[in-house]
Amino acid sequence: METRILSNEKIASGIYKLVYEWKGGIPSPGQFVMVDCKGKTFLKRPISVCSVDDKSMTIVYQVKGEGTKNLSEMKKGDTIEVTGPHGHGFELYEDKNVLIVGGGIGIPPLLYLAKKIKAKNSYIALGFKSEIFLVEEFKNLGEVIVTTEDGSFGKKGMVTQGIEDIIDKIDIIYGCGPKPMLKILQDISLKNNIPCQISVEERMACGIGACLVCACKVKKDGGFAYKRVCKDGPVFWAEEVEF
Amino acid sequence: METRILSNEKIASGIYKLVYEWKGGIPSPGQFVMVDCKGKTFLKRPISVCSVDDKSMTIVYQVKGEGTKNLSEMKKGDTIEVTGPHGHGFELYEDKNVLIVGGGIGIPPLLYLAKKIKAKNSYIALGFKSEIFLVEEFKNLGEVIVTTEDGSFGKKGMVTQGIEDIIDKIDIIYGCGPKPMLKILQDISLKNNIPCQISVEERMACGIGACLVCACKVKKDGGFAYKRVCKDGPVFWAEEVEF
Amino acid sequence: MNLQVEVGGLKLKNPVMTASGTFGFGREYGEYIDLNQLGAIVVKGLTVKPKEGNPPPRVYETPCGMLNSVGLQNSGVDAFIEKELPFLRDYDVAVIVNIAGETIEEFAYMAKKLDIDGVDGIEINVSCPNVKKGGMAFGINPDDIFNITKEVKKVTQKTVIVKLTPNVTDIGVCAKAAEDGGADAVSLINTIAGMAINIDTRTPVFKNMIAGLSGPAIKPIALRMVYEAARAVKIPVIGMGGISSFKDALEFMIAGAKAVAIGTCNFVNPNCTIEVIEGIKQYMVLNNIEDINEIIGSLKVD
Amino acid sequence: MNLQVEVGGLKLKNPVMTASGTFGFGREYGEYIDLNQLGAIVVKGLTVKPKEGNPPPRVYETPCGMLNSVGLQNSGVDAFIEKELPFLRDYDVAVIVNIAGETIEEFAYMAKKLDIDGVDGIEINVSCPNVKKGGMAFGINPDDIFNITKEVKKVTQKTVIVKLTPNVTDIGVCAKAAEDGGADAVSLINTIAGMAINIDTRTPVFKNMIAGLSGPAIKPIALRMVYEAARAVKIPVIGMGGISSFKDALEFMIAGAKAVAIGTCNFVNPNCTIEVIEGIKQYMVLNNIEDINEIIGSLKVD
Ligand SMILES: Cc1cc2nc3c(=O)[nH]c(=O)nc-3n(C[C@H](O)[C@H](O)[C@H](O)COP(=O)(O)OP(=O)(O)OC[C@H]3O[C@@H](n4cnc5c(N)ncnc54)[C@H](O)[C@@H]3O)c2cc1C
Ligand SMILES: Cc1cc2nc3c(=O)[nH]c(=O)nc-3n(C[C@H](O)[C@H](O)[C@H](O)COP(=O)(O)OP(=O)(O)OC[C@H]3O[C@@H](n4cnc5c(N)ncnc54)[C@H](O)[C@@H]3O)c2cc1C
Ligand SMILES: Cc1cc2nc3c(=O)[nH]c(=O)nc-3n(C[C@H](O)[C@H](O)[C@H](O)COP(=O)(O)O)c2cc1C
Ligand SMILES: Cc1cc2nc3c(=O)[nH]c(=O)nc-3n(C[C@H](O)[C@H](O)[C@H](O)COP(=O)(O)O)c2cc1C
Ligand code: FES
Ligand code: FES
Repeated sequence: METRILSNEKIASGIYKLVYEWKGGIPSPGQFVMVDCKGKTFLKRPISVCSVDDKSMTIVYQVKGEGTKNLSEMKKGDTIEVTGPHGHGFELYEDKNVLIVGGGIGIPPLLYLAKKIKAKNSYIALGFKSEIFLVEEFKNLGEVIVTTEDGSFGKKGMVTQGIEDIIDKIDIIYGCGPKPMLKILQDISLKNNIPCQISVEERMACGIGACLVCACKVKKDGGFAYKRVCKDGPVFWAEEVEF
Repeated sequence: METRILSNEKIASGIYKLVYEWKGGIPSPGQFVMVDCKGKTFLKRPISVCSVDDKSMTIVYQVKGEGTKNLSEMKKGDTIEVTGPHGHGFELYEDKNVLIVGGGIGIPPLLYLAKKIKAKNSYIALGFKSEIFLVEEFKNLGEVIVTTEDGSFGKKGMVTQGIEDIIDKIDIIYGCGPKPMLKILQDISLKNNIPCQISVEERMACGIGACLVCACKVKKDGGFAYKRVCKDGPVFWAEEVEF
Repeated sequence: MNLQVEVGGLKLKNPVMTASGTFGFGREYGEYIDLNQLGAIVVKGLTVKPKEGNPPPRVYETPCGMLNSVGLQNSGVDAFIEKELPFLRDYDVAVIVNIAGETIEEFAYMAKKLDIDGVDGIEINVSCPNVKKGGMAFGINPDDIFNITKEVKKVTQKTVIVKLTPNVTDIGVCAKAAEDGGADAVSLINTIAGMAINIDTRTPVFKNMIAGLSGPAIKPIALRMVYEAARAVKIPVIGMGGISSFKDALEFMIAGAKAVAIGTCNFVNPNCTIEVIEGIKQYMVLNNIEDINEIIGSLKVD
Repeated sequence: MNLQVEVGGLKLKNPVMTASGTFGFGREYGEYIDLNQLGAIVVKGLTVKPKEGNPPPRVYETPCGMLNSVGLQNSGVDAFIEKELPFLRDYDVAVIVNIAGETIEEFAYMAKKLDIDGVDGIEINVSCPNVKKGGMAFGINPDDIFNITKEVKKVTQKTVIVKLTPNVTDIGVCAKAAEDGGADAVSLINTIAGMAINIDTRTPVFKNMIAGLSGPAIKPIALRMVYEAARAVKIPVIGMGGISSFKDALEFMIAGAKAVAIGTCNFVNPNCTIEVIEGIKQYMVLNNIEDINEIIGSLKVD
């Protein structure tokens, strides 16, 4: 769907927040859109939904390569092609004590999750390398713990540190972030027998489940199988994912 | 050279006038620049210089395919990559009676020619399909005769009609436009034994004479040879060109 | 206006099909377009047993194209018949089943199994660059092409199409081998073997080293090969490789393709097939062409 | 930091060369860049007699690439020696002369004529897709490659490079034929045979029908072939095909290319060669690489 950009601003170094008109389907948390980044890019890029209202949708992205660089140069009023929402998002349960763990550019979809989930208590652990972003928006959505690797804001260390201290209070964990972080969440989940859903990343082509390029290795009948990140995921139960 | 767009406006249907900052070499009339039209285009596009001053350069172009379409969507403040001036332009002689004949999108380089040439008298024949452009700018540069194919402005017919009526007064002819027009100019030139320079078009790659893709067939020693439109031309003596 | 073409006995309502492996079994794109409007759906390559495919990464963007290393992941021919075919039967669209055996026997085995209602054609995939056994290893060898085609023809009544690999010196010889083996049509091109390297780790991007290049980047090559194949054989040729617009599709048809397939460009524009069909219709109106068959092979050569 | 590489006896100050036919005889790009900084200049393909080349159009833009049908326009080997070589001699850069004979004898004739001061290497072009005689017709035949190489080696002291065509099933076999014939190095890829059709006139865009595809579009294919060639032979491989940045160049070198050449991307960015050299230097600094030869063939395969 062709849509019009309402704003596109830098919110931290290399991190941008893009808002565009949205008349399409209402996503569930964890779903993503496919964005045509124009220029010399060929395939669309998957970006998670960070928030949505009845007129607009917001995504937050990090400049990584050509696609996201082109995206960062687009201006208010420009049109972009966006399809979605795609994928299988987080499964939400009411009235639970939830722990939401986000690392870096994995944080944006968790904002939408934190807003939508009807939790008893939400503990929100957000980890950054150094510079923080989106933290303000999480403020009223639960108990927020911020960690930075260099200690420039909040606690110094990795976002997964200290989780075990509060783990007894938690009914379910939600995570999105770099692979090593997801792996630690998986370990914590298995060790403490607490269900955990994680959003994983893989390069995509079609984004709708038809081409099978976005394979995520999952356990199956003693062996393994490849599931599609774009259709069966991006959110999987941590226990099934093989890292 | 990367340069900044100062303005880019439509001056007739499908015809645009683009002005950008210019600190590069000063072209001679008939020379062209190579423009990176961005988007999915790969090669640069050759466009003739329409005018230049100490700060800026103007080109006038028609939207034909993807490249010129992209160009038409660029806005003031955007940057574009332009190299040049390239090619061998018109040879100018002082104090002659010159006839300048332009057809359609072949007209822009002739504006620069008409401004630069120190003629005794200039007769300027401009032909269009229907809608006219740039005609005003020629007003003080000579005796202007406008022709449109559908008669919506000026005389009805082809721009080459009526040339034979004034041909006795002419010392040299300059032409730029579609191939059939150039062919007629060649005929007139040969028949009346009046020297004639024409600017021809061919698809280009390098634009500087290295790749040999922009071949123009010219007479040579009873046979023929291919010359490079980008380096030996785009302006050739009409008598040597083989259509 | 007639858009109908006949490909080796199989009547297609129009010449626009989907390319195997880029359209799943139709389900996903069915949410975006009306499958009934397609000339044919060619499903993902099937194997005798379920196949997990290659480890990720399986895709890499290249200039105007992509490399893929899916490695024929699929649930096997039985699961297809049981779970996917019933879904496809509900549509009024020709179904062509792409099969990828590791041996001649496997090809024949699958073809026989698929000689059933709801299947309209069999596409013999001897051109996948992403598997260790079978695939392209067969397709670069005219004798293998001939033998596999012959065995498959013995066990099926369906239209048999042989899908050729472009990774050969002479595509005409390969097309001829298929024709001699009894193929009703050939389709081409499958992906071109390509490669990518991560310069930071100095490792290949793909575990298999080689992957298959597709998309607009390869169109000029595909068009040339389709032209060469169409000149080499009398059976119909199905053209594909980088088609992204009706203009591309028409180039293939003018070069001699009786039908065309759209692969990678579905990913970029889910509506691509439909737009190609519409574009062809408009071209026919504009050029006063009553029957699409007038276009096929109409290239003027002096 | 050492950037010097040795290609079949020929020492290059760095591994970045220009690809034949894309850089004329150096004059034009000499106005944009300092030719002394290049590893080598490979000049436009020469023939025994002056050759007019093919009628226009000779170029067609394709997705991320272009088709060309120049057809070896050049003033002949004598004019080169007389008019172009003196110009090149004034630069401190290796000069490699690309020769395109229509017969074995013509190759040997030119190679002998060029066994003179100022010429550092001979590139045997058996891979041009744009000529009726010679060119690719030789290059798809290992025996022809072998024989031509052998005859050329007999008459010259210069480094002999055989330029291979990608339009073959097995590039390794072709590279091996060159090695067996005594070549000091092979270079690849030349352009890939492609085609384009004007759908309005239903005529081929090029009078020759087929033209040569080059540019970033073909890079994944070129890289794969360079890798395959480097594994097939012990002599150095010069890699090219779609290189547009130092990253591309490094991919080729990691895959096994001892040197690389930049062709089509000169058209888009006249400074491309210099930027590639600078980029390689920066990569070496960043990765603590003292000698560029450490990079060559350093692909880690498990
Ligand atoms: C479901 C999902 C949700 C996502 N949500 C977000 C989000 O909300 N915000 C966000 O910023 N990002 C998100 N991403 C990541 C985002 O899609 C990528 O960062 C983006 O596609 C990069 O595109 P690019 O063109 O900028 O970079 P590219 O140039 O495509 O790639 C960047 C780097 O990755 C390398 N690379 C490319 N292809 C491969 C490959 N196959 N294997 C290994 N390396 C490769 C490139 O060489 C380059 O170094 C999400 C991804 C997924 C799958
Ligand atoms: C020296 C010179 C000066 C010029 N000056 C001007 C100027 O001042 N103003 C101006 O408007 N234009 C000028 N042109 C023409 C201009 O360069 C072209 O119109 C432009 O390159 C078109 O680019 P595009 O991307 O818009 O269209 P493209 O998409 O590149 O092409 C437009 C049409 O041409 C067809 N085409 C593409 N390649 C070929 C080919 N090899 N053979 C046949 N058909 C082909 C396409 O299919 C398409 O239909 C000049 C050309 C030359 C050579
Ligand atoms: C992701 C992907 C998977 C593919 N899988 C198959 C397959 O299973 N069987 C097959 O014959 N071809 C397969 N192909 C090849 C396509 O059917 C087609 O021949 C090729 O991609 C060229 O067309 P295109 O450029 O339009 O994609 C696959 C291509 C892609 C991109
Ligand atoms: C316009 C043009 C002319 C060429 N002429 C020659 C030639 O004369 N001899 C030759 O061996 N290769 C010739 N080539 C092939 C290039 O040297 C190179 O092998 C090929 O273009 C692939 O590299 P690239 O993608 O970087 O251009 C030519 C290529 C182009 C684009
Ligand atoms: S991206 Fe195509 S199946 Fe996931
Ligand atoms: S465009 Fe390269 S020689 Fe003219």
